[in-house]
Amino acid sequence: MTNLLWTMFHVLVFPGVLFCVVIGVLLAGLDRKLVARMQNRVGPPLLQPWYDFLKCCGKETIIPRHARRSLFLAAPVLGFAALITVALFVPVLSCSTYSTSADLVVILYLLTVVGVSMIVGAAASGSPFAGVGLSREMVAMISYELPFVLVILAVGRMAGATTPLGVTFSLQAIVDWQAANGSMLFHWSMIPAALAMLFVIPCEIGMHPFDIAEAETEICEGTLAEYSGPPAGLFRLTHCVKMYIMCALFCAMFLGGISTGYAALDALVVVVLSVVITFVTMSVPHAVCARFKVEQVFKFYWTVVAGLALISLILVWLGL
Amino acid sequence: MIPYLTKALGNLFRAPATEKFPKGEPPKAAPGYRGRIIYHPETCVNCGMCMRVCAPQCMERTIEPLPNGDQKITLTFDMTSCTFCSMCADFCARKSIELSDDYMIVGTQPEDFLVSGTFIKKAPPPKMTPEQIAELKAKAEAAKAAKAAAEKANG
Amino acid sequence: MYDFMYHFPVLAIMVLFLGAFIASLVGRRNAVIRNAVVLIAMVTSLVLILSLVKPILLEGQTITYWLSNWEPVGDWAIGISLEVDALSLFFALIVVVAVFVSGVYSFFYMDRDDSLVNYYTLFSMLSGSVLGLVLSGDLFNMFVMIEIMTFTAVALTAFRNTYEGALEGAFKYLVVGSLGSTSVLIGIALIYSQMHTLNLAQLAAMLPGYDSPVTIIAFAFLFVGFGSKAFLFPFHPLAADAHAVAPASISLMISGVLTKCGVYGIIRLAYTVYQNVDVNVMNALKSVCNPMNANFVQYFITGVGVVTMFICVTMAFNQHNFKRLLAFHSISQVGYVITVIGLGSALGLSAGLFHAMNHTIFKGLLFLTAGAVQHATGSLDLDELGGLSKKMPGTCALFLIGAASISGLPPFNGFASKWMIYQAAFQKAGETGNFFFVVVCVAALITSVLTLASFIKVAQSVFFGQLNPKFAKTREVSLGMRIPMWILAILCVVTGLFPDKVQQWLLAPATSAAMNAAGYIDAAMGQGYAASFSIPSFQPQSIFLSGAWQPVMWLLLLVSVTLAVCIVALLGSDDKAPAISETNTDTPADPKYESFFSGEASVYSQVGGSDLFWGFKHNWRHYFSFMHNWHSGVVNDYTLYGAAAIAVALVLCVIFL
Amino acid sequence: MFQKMIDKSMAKSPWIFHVNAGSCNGCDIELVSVLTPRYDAERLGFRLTGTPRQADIVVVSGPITSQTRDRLVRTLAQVPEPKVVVSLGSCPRSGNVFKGSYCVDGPLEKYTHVDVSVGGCTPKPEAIVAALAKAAEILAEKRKEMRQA
Repeated sequence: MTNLLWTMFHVLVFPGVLFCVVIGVLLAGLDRKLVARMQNRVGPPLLQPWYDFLKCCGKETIIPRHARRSLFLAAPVLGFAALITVALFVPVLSCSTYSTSADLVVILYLLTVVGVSMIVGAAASGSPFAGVGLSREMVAMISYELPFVLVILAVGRMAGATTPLGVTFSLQAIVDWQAANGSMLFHWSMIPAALAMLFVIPCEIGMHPFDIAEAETEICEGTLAEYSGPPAGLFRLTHCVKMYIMCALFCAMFLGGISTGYAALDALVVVVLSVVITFVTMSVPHAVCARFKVEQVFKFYWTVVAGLALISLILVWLGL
Repeated sequence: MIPYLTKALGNLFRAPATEKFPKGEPPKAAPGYRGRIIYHPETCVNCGMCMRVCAPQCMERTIEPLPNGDQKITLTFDMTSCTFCSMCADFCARKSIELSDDYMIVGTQPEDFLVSGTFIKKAPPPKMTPEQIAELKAKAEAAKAAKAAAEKANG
Repeated sequence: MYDFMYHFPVLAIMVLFLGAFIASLVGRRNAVIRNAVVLIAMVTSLVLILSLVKPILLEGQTITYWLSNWEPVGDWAIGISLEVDALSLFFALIVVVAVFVSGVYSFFYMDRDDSLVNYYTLFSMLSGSVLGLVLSGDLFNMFVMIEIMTFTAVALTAFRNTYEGALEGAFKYLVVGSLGSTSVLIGIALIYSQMHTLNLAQLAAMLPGYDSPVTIIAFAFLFVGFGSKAFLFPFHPLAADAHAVAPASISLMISGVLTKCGVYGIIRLAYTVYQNVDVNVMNALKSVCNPMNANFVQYFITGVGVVTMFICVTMAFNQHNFKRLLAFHSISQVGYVITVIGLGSALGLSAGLFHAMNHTIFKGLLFLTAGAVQHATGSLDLDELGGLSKKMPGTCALFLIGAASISGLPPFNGFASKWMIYQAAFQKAGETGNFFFVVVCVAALITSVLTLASFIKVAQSVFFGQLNPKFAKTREVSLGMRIPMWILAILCVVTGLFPDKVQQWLLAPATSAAMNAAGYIDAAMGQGYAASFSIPSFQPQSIFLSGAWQPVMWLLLLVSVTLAVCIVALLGSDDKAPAISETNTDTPADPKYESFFSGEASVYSQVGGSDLFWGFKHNWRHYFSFMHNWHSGVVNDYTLYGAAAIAVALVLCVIFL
Repeated sequence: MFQKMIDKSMAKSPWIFHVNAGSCNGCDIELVSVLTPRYDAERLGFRLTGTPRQADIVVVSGPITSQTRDRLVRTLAQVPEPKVVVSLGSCPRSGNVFKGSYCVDGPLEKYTHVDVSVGGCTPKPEAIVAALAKAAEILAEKRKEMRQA
């Protein structure tokens, strides 16, 4: 019984729905505020993403004629739920809920499920703009997947070098290794991988310089072109929550092992780190860069970012 | 990219350049700004020049005859039709049209955008009969003669 | 204890051949009897093979059946034998399930074709020959079955010979397929000239210690031959040409079953007969009993697998034909299987077997959905189709399950097996410290993403987007066609959700059997025969996973989170602003429900087919144009590639082994 | 409670969709300048969307030429309720200098109910901000009406 209650607590409160949504909304709001300040503006209130979501909930949901009704409505819910389950698997510094039953590859694929749910929703809407949008979303996915995979392998080798198998994918093992040997980020051979991961984060989320799939000025919001009302709001919320989850994943992979001994304090540390990561990886490029072109994103990720990750992987492989 | 970056980061510690406007008074427009039309009906002579030069034809004139023979003339400027070119003001001989610096032309009803003025144009006096004209002529000639006589006397 | 089961393997094969014979006799008169005969034959073989699961897979027995009771005399096995260990039965299970599904589907799918008696005769023969191949204990019988298999498959490919390219595809398959068969035959001849026997068990005992360049050359020939049956690089263009024109049920057979025969042949060859794959436990003994360079064989097999999987997935990117695209993916997935088989670890082999099984399931499902689309619309052109999800919701759901499986999305079976594949490759890299296996792992992961992209393309081009007015009258296919697809779809989900059970009941026995050469030899030739040739006895290897994945738990969490979200949504639901869709479809279209197209009137505008993934294709344009030229479609070229493959394999084997 | 929160946030996050119905681009430029640092409409929650499906406020500029008429009507129909229509500049209400042209099918009132108008050719950004703020209030009221209806 208590077990069930704990599960419910995990799913609903921490690190599940409530925590993710609150932190995600705050991070997204902070990002918008910071971008505005960097552009010499005042910027929206901190809770603006939350207002946006609520506003969307109060609107009509129109299902277009060419849409496949069930998938059109199910896709956002499924994507959001899949994302929340990722949060359950990502360890928050030393405090983990279900991270022993998942590994980095699983997380990589669960994040893919989130992207795919958006793509399927867009496809189900039947709009030509959504068609272009999903095509771009997929290209973005291919782009960041290569560096992401290389980073995962580098981290897996680094943390697993001392184990009998020589490698590991297990998040828990990675966090434990960092607790014993210091955070990944402080091993110089991992710094290129960390940089690559910092580049992967905004593209995975679809933040401004890499938001080729939702380019509102070119292709009318792309994947979201036909979404209105609560489903659209849920997609926006998913976007916010993804910001937190990617930051938390970065913390687990590169800054893990720091432990204060108290779960609540650990969560707070992760939130603070997330704010820093959000600022560095999302707000600054957003404020400084114009949107990339599709083929530029692909080229950038498969050459520069993948190159960084590869340097790290080779260094780690050489035992440095 | 580096200059943008330094600028962006510098902006974080600078006060934003944003106006406070929706809270508080709207800022003043620049000198010479052509905003909402102000019409002075009291000086208007109803020459109609403004209507002739108005490209978007934003004025509407209604002429309403009054029982005493005067005319009630209403000139209405539709601010949602005006291009604020200031042509009417330039051509107005009596300077009874001017463009203010009030740019806040926002409203929900069509009436919010109308600027109108009314004045009463006096009816001209009635026509004179030939006798009256002859009398007046005689008066004038008499006056002329008196003048000439006076000059002679002085000279 | 299972005396009567001793006859089951041969009965399972014979019943299919008998079915072919009877169907051709009676089928011309009466279609119902013909179908009944084929159905009975398929169901009988299915039941017979399923009944062998308990003794062989669960209890680990091996059935050796000598035809006409010609048992080995004086340690020379001359008679024809069937030897069924867990590995054979694992593949036999794949075969019979696929045959059953394909057969049932054919009854409804082929309803518009004539001269069906030929179809069912050939189909039963094809099924029987494939089953015979995987159960055979004799190298020459394998060759005979390969020949029957190839020729029936060629005939079935050209069955709808009114289709454009049907005869061409079949002709290419015939010519280049013969090249592969010949290669197998040469290999067999070389082996026979040296060993004077072709019984697999006896060869397995004698070959590893026999140091001769002739057997090494034979290995090269056999590998290329079996590889050509699995359509490995550079034989993959054949599959594309054949699949695109074959009926969907036959595409299922070719991709789900025939390629598995190639995979089975390579596993048997490398693990049991030559034992030239480095199965870790035998490291110490390797120098004594195996002259071959185990590392080279591993690199070779893995390398071929990686090249196959990567080239085919990129080739699939540019396809306009639904089934051609599936064909390239089919080979790409077989590439995965071959890649991990080459790793030579227990985890790798189980991952490979798991993926082989999953590939049959999900690719079968996808081919059947393609067939359903073809049956309903008459077209397979990705640039032309679109929006079928409104007309064929059932098929669309099935396709999405299949697509999610092949792209490796959790919780479907494709993810479970690919996850094992990544681990196997990365662990191999970790153990050997060799960067090559890291590249393998990265290539596998990237191939998976590209697969996902391809299937997004198909989903968008065929099932989503806007309906081409041409296909406005399309109807959902009959229940008879959907039930076989649902069987496969349910298998996709079940094997994906319970990979540990699959591992325990199917993969672990099959993996052990593949690695247990001594057990295989002893079962046929009598106890102690393997030891007399100093074949090391089998020590079971435990599998370590370097990660963790519990699909059921994840699914429960997903469901609970979904429920939580739905409950919150319902609590805060607003009945004044419900999700509205158009109610009245008769009146002139209400613009509110039109797709937003910058205000333009609703016209047919489908983004699909070759319009997708521009940014990716643009960056790879030089590679794609090279590949486009390389896949010339000329049968002379393909034969040349095949011959070159044999030559390269020969040279490499002679240099390195 | 949830409904009240929605009601409150309605005015705080109005998203704008801009339709150019044959405008000379003057108003369009000024509308974009509303989002620049000096006027920064984003601090009031405004955001330009690319699709009418997510819009709350439709801003129409231009005199409704016969080419854009059908597209305008269709786009307006595709905006989910509650929605507010803002006419930007003099053109949509009257035709301005294009009045009486063979290719002008204005005014906007013929096709939809205009909630807020801004006069000016072109209006100053402050006027646009004021109009949008007013439109946001109207939006919240419409939402309440919709809920009570």
